[in-house]
Amino acid sequence: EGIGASLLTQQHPFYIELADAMRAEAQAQGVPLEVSIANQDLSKQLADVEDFIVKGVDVIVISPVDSQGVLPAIMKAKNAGIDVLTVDVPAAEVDVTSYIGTDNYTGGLRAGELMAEVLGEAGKVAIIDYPTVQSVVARVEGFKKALEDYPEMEIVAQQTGITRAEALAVAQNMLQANPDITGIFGFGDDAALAAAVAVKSAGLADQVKVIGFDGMEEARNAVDTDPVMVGVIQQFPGEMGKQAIDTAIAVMNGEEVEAEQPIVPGVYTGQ
Amino acid sequence: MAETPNDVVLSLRDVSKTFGPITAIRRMDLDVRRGRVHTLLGENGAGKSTLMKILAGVQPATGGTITLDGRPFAPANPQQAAERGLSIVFQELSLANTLTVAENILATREPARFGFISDRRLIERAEALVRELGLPVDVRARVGDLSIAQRQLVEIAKGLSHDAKIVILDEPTSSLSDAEAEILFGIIGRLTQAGKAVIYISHRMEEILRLSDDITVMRDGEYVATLEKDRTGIDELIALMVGREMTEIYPPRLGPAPGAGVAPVLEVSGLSREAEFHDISFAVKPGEILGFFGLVGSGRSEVMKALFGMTRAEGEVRLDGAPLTLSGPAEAIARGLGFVTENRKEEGLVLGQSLRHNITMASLGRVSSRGFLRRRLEGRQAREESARLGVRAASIEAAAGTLSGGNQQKVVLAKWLMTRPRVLILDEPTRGVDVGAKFEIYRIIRDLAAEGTAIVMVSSELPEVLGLSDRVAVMSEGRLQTIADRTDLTPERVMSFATGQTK
Amino acid sequence: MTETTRYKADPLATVRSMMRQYGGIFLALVVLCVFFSLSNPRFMSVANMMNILQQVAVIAIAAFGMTWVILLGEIDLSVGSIIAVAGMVGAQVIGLGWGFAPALALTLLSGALMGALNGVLTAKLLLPSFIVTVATMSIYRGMVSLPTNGAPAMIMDPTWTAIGANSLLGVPIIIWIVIALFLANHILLSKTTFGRRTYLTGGNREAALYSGIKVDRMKIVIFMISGLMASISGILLSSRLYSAQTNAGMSYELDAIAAAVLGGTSLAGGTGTMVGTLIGALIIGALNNGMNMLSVPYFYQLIVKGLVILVAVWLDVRSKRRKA
Amino acid sequence: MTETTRYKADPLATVRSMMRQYGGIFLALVVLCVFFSLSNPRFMSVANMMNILQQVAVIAIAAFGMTWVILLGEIDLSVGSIIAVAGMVGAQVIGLGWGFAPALALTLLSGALMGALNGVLTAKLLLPSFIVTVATMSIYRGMVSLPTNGAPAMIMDPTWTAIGANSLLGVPIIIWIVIALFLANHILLSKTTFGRRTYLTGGNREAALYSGIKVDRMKIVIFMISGLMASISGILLSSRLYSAQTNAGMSYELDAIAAAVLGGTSLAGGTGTMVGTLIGALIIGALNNGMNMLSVPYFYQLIVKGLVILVAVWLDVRSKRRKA
Ligand SMILES: Nc1ncnc2c1ncn2[C@@H]1O[C@H](COP(=O)(O)OP(=O)(O)OP(=O)(O)O)[C@@H](O)[C@H]1O
Ligand SMILES: Nc1ncnc2c1ncn2[C@@H]1O[C@H](COP(=O)(O)OP(=O)(O)OP(=O)(O)O)[C@@H](O)[C@H]1O
Ligand SMILES: [Mg+2]
Ligand SMILES: [Mg+2]
Repeated sequence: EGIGASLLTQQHPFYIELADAMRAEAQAQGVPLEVSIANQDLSKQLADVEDFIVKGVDVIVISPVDSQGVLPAIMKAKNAGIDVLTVDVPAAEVDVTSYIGTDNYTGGLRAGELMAEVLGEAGKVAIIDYPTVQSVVARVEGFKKALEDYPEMEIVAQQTGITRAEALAVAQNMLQANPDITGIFGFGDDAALAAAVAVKSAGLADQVKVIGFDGMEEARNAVDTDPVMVGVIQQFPGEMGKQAIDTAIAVMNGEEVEAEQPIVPGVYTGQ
Repeated sequence: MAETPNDVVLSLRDVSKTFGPITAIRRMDLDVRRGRVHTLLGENGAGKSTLMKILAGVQPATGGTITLDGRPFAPANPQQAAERGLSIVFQELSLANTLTVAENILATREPARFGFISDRRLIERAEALVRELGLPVDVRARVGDLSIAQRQLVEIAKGLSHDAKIVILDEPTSSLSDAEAEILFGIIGRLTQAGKAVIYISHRMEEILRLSDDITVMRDGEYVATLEKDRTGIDELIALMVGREMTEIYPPRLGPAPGAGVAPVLEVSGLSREAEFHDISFAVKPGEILGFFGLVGSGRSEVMKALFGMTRAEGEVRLDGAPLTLSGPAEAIARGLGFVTENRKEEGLVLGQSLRHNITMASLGRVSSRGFLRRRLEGRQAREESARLGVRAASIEAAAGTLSGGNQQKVVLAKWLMTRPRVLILDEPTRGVDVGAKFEIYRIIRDLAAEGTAIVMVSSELPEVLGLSDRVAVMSEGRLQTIADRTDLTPERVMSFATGQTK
Repeated sequence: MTETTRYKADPLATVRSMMRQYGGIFLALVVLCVFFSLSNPRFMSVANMMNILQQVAVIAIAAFGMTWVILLGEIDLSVGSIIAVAGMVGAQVIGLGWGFAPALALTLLSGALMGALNGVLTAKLLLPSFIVTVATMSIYRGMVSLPTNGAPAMIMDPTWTAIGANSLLGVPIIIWIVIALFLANHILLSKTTFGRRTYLTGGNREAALYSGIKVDRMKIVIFMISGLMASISGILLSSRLYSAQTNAGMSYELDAIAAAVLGGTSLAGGTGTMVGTLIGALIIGALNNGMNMLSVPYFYQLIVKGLVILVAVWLDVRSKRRKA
Repeated sequence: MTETTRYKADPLATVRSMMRQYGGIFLALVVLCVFFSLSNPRFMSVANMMNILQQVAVIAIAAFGMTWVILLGEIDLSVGSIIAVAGMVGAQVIGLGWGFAPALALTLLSGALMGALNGVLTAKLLLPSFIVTVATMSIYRGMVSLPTNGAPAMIMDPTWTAIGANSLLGVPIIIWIVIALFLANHILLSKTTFGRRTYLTGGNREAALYSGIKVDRMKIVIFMISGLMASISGILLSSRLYSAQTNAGMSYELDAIAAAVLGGTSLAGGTGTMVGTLIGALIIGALNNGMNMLSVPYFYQLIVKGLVILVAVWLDVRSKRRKA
């Protein structure tokens, strides 16, 4: 009876937009949808999926807490004869009916290229990361890969700042330790927005450019109004959510679907 | 002395004990013989308990030699002491309230096979032991549900459960009524008849003179003298102990008792609390000392707690003719009531904090203005109160917990005197206090009465009640049996009221 | 109260005294289950009961260990981090190709060692266990990430993953393990001299010292038990997830403490039972599962969970006070 | 020990007794600062000192409130959640267009109310504060997300954001606020009868009751102070971030407790000072900042932080024991 969705978190605008889009599309199509929030805890995600199985849903949509660790949840669902779709984060080591998600590596590459462009292909760059999340690791890898083409560009610091408050402290401290930083790449909007605050409070607004990733409304507004925020890699969670529900309905109707449905992120540099 | 030297089972030479800079015991000698009761006598803080803890393996001595049965004895822990045939009943209760009596008595010696306890045999063994000792306690009961007196009996049973050659009893009767104490004295008699040695510590002179064979007096951690009971008397012992002559224990009344025309300051009528006490009515006049006697558990403390507002109760209490709502100690104190509680460690003192904090804690309003403490004023007042009571301490900044028992008791008194109460309730004001300090406390009570304070004194020591009170109230099983002038009462009459034989 | 029941032989009296003892909290569990069953008939299905037990296993086992620690009047906040380290140790040893048995042994050993460190710091350096385990919570959590630099580690060993996935006689292996550990802890606590000494030490440390109990050694052993239980939780969690996650078990210590306290274990030490802790864990499990079944949104789940903890503890405190 | 120093008038004696009292922990702070300065000369710059103070402000203020609670022998684990709720209340009231002053007032009120609830449940229902605040931690955290369904809320009010961004006489406003709150709490604790009653109640609840102290009311007021301080922390955090985050302040309660305990506040109640807590908070701040300056990877930071807490508390316990 319907679709069960287990989402990574509900404390991030990206996932809120994703969930809202899924709910809207499900309602438009008249299909029951239940959403559980794993709150970044893999065993909660597994429990959520187990509870969906007991409830007897037809399709489960998962945005995995972790690409690898989600394996048993997917196996359980498949063993119970339920089709699984993944959104945003792919599952490793196991085939799912379809994966719908942003190409994070490409997004990282674009962020790197944008950084090189705004800094005139030379400068010292800092990264705020979140190393336990695979999609973030891919973004950072892409970003570094892009910078490899520019010998004048150097990465001088890389620190972890998961919440906005942590990212703010980390950015302040990196700027304090390396006052010649000219660019900061934040793994997400929170990290980038916090970095922009740190840059301004350190009085370095003329010197440092910040690039983010996610491209939610707050960050896009910042790019429009704040000269420090030069750009943001934009994901499209609304599109992703709609596509996930449409795919799930197609699966329920026995139609064939594409195994991978990548959504290429955009680059937003202001109006 | 006709006994042969092998009569001596335990012998201490030159034993000393220091805690950092503090010397608790210096060069102590002691010979304990089998089949005899050897009493240790000394003021509060003389070092008696510390010496016993050394023997029991709780603390190591810092100097000197101890021999037990002719062999050196230096127990590293209580188990080693027990293995060598020494057992102890501690002064401070050392029971786990959450466990049953049986579990406490046989703690760490439960009948067990491969580490698995047989609860049936545990109960049987504990029951047998309690029956043999003749103690009135249910071994299945949880210790936390027992009264203080019963807990003390459990502590005794625990100490006696080892088959020991030497039994140490450190103030075992401080919470016992006479009836229960009698049971203990019977046990001690049987122990000595069986050839065991008993080391006994108490501040109650009557029982010391009755029980002891030998008496060793200690002062300031030092050996003073060892006397045979038959060749000494109470006056000599007290003189040795406190270092001066004391002829009269109960100081005389300083003026006439208040006459019939004086209006009472505190009037209690029909005070009741379910299952604890019923229909209690009495009144006290300014300058009068009303003694409250009863056996342990007769409900006296509960009455006092209720009229202080600590527990809810029915009935009427009037102070200066105006009713007291019994809403809590704050109201009682504001209206001029003071309450020296029975258990100074739990209800009286903040042990970790200074004398100054403790002395001013019930009258902070008097040493502050607009909520801000006036620390000079506070220090001065605390020093005054402390001096008035003769508290012996390094300074008023010393932590209350570092004082000896008698001095701690005086600090509690100082706290309540500082509130300038018009009615002062004293619950067992001299429990565990040495004779010298007792006398001082009695003197203070007399002084207060002379200044016009009404005193209600709860005590389980009959001589104390009869020696100090103007009138005596006797309680039994939660009911007031009589209130009579001191002059109309004899010890026998009071006891017969207290045991419910006379109604 | 707690202890008296141990001496009854008559089974009916035992049931009655169980009800008396766990009345408040037992009632809370029953009310919850009835409510959820009425709301969703699938809640009471055998399959869902097994679900609940499996989901609650990790918390329950950690809570068994926590019960020992709390009985002593101490606390262990490092449990969640030990869960994560244990999974990572297992994954790394398996990754070396040493096979299941050495991985299992080394994982359990690592848990006992981490517990022992907590115990030694508490007992020997006389630091408060709250602050010791806040510190080791951070230290152990940092250590988890060292081998993989924060990434999760896959576990490919078939025996390891079978623990979380397979069944025996129709009942998932995890549930057998919970039952076995419950019985082991229950018997050790209520029937042996070691258990009795734990109650005594938690009830009155002085008394325990005077009775010749080596309180220091006791403390170290009990923190080791807590570490060991946490490492077993870590094994179950990693086997259920086929991987060791660096953020595994985050804040599970609070759930474990809540389970023990819900079950009547007093944070002051000296009072508590394994049966109570199991009931406490089941309440938490039933609550999480039931609210998922009712599709309660996540934020409301947090609110309801907090409210249920409050009500359950209040019922328990009230029923105990009435008896006293 | 703690109290004696307050009555010395001679300033030199005050300094000496300060050193005696906070010796262990003060030493730890000095050693840390020297080490970081040697590793990176920029550490000791005025700009960086201000950085540290700003970063530590949120924890320090929450820790001031926590110190009161711990002095009473209680604990408040809901502080992190209150921080988040406060930010969200502010953001919502501003969102209604009511302006800065009402937003500020309602935010502080919400903090005091959440604290009062903790206090009432602890004092009146006689539930252990650990479990009460574990429950309200969950409840308040759930409540944060209700208005925005989990999303952060932007704060556009220029006065609100100025708190976190602007300076006064060259010193950031946040630092002025920390100093003012430190002084207020310090004076209230050490100079007033209310502070004295707190020490006495924490030292022996029973004796305090018999001496006419209204312990219940005291407890409620103190939990309100903790809630109020947490809500001020929430205001600073949200103003620094220009937004209210639903996961703001997560696990800050542990940092606040660590700061208080590092500063010599005993979890048993009755001992501790605001000066100590401030030093404790500065240690945590200097540590985080210094390790970022040295580019210590995140996982190693966790390990080092745990180790420093252990060593600092150990130094403190040792120096206190030597004096005793
Ligand atoms: N652990 C300790 N640290 C410091 N001083 C101590 C310690 N234990 C005892 N003392 C001190 O040693 C002295 C002797 O104390 P002890 O308890 O032996 O006296 P006591 O003779 O048993 O007194 P009482 O009749 O009041 O029981 C006292 O001054 C006491 O303050
Ligand atoms: N038979 C008994 N069994 C258990 N507890 C008892 C018994 N009798 C009295 N108590 C306990 O003793 C207390 C009442 O005695 P209370 O302390 O008021 O008497 P008291 O006359 O002041 O004696 P005490 O000298 O012990 O203070 C109550 O707390 C009650 O629980
Ligand atoms: Mg003594
Ligand atoms: Mg009494």
